[in-house]
Amino acid sequence: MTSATVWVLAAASIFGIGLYALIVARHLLRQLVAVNVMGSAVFVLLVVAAGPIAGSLDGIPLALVLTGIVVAVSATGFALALIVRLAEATGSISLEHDGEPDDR
Amino acid sequence: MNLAVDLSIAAGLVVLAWRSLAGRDLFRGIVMYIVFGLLLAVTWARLGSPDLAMAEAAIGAGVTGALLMVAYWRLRRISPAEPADPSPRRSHLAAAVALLSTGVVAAIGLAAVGAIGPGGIAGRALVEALPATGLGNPITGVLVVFRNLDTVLEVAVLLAAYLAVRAVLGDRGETLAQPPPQVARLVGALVGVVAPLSVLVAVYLLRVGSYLPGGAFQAGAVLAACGVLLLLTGRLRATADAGPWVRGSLVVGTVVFGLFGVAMLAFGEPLLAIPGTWAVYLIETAMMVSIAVTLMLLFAGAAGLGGGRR
Amino acid sequence: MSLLLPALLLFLLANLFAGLWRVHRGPTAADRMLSALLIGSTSVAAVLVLAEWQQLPALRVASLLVVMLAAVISIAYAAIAQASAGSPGAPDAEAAER
Amino acid sequence: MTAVELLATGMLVVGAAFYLAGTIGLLRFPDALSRLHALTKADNVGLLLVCAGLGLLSGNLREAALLLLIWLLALLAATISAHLIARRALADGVEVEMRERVPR
Repeated sequence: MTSATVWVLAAASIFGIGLYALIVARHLLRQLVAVNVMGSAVFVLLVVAAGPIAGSLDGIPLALVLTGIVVAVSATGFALALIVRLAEATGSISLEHDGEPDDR
Repeated sequence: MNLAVDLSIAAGLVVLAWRSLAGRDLFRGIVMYIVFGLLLAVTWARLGSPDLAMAEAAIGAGVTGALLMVAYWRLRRISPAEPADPSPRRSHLAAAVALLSTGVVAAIGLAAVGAIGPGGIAGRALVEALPATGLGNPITGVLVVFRNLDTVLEVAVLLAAYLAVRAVLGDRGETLAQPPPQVARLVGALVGVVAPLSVLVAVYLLRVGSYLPGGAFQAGAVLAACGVLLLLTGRLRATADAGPWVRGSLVVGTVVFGLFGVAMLAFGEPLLAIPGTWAVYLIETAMMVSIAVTLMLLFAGAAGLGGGRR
Repeated sequence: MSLLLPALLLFLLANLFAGLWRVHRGPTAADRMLSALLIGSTSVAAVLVLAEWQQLPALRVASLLVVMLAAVISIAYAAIAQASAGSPGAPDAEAAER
Repeated sequence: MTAVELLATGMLVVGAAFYLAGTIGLLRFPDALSRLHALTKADNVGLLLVCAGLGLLSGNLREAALLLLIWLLALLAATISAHLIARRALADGVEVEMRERVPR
C-alpha cells in the first residue's frame, strides 16, 4: 500500500460520507457542510492523483485547487445567504415540511 | 514512517468528515468541520504544498468556520422554533448511492495514480515552460500566465457570488454579532496586533509569490480573514450601500486583468499575453484587493463596508 | 534525527485525535471550543515539524497564518454566544446530549 | 549527534510531554474551567519548547525569529481565546458543576 493509495482511499471515503450526509440530512446548514466536505475530498483527490514531478507536486492541480478553495468559500457564502433568506421567508431551515418530502 | 504519517492524517480526516456530518448536535458538527479544516491544512503541508496550506489556514479554518457559526446563530434567531438538529431522513438508497460513489471515486483515483505515473503531461510541460516566464512558482505561472483566462473568470465568479448575495438579501446593512463589551479592550489588543500583521504578511506573500509559495489568492485570503476579524469586532461595519471604494475594489481584479489582456492585442501580442514580471505583480495586486473585499462582503452578507467604532 | 521528527509528528497527531474526544463529548459548547483551541495549537506544532522534516520553510508561514487566524473562530464564538445568551441557543442542544 | 542536536531533541521531547499533559488535562479534568486551566498553560509551554527545538535544528536565525513570532502570536491568541471561552462557560453556569466535582 503506497501513500498515494492511502490518500485516494481516504478521499473516496470522505466523498462517500459527504454524499450520504447530503442525502439524509434535513438541516440545510448540515447539507451545506456536506457539500463542502465533498469538495475537500475532490481537492485531495486532484492533488494526489496527479502525482509529483521531479520531487515537487504537479503545479496544475495545485492551481486548480487553490482557486477552488476560494471559489468554494464564495459559493458557501452565497448558499448561506439563500438559507438565511429561506428561513426569513418560510421560517424553515429545511426543504421539507413536517417531515414529508415536497411534491416537486 | 512516511506511510504511518499519511495513514494517521488520512484516517483523521475520514473520522472528522464523518463526525462533522453525523450526530444530532449541529453546533458540534460545525466545530468538527472547523477541526476538519485545520487537519486539511496539515494535509496540504504533508502533501508538500505550502500554497494550499496557507489558503486552507486562512479560509478553511478561518473564514468558512466563522461564516458557518454566524449563520447558525442567525438561523437560531430567525426561527427559534425550528429544531437545531432535525433527525436525518430515512432513505433506503442513500447508503447504496454513497457506497457506489465511494467505489467510483476510488476507482478513478487509483486508475489515475496507476496510469499516468509521475505527473501529468501538462504538468511536465509546465515545468519545462516555466523558466521562460521569469517566474519561480509554478502555481503563479499557471494562474497568471498559462491559464490566465480561467483566473479572470474565477475572480469574476467571486463578483457574481457577491451580486447573487445582494440579489437574495437585498440592500441591508445588518449588524453582525459582536463580542461582549466587557472584553472590548482585550479583543482590541488582539486586533491591534493581528490586523497590521495580516497586511504585512499579505504584502509579503504577494511579493514572494512569483518565486516562492504565495500569491494573490493566498494574500487575498489572509486579508479576507483579517476583514472577518474586523467585522466581528465592530472595527468594520456592514452597510446597505457600496461606496465608490468598495465598488472599485470589487471589480479592480477583473478590470485590470481584462483590460491588460485586451491591451496586449493592440501591441500585436495574443490575448492576455503577459509582458513581464512587473505585469504579474500589477495583476496580482489588483486580484488580491478584489478577492479580499469580495470575501469580506460575502461574509457580512451586505452591500458595502463602512468604518465602525474604534 | 531522521526518526525523531516523524515520531514527534505522530505523537502530536495522536494528541490531536485524543482532543477530538472532548469535542465529541462536550458537554458544553465551551468544552468543544476549547478542545478546538488545543487542536489548533497542536496542528500549528505539527505543521512546524512538517516544515523541518520535509525541508519546506514556506510551511512556517502557513503555520503563522494558522496561529494568526485561529482567534477568528473564538471571537466568532464569543460574539454569537453573547448574542444568543438567554435565548434557546447552544445550551439546550447540550442538554439533549446528556 | 552534536550537542546542539542533543539539546534540540531534549526540547522537542519535553515539549511533546507538555502537549501530552495538556491533552490528559483536557480529557480527564472534571469541568470546562479546569480543562481550560490545564491546556492553556501546557500547550503554550509545549509550543515554546517545540519552536525552540525546531529553531535550533534549522540553525538559521531568520527561521528562529519567525518561530519566535509564531509562539508570541500563539500566546496572545490563546490567552484571549481562552478568556472569551471561559467567560462564556461562566455565563452558562459551569461553576455549579465545578462544586459538584462530577468525574466524567
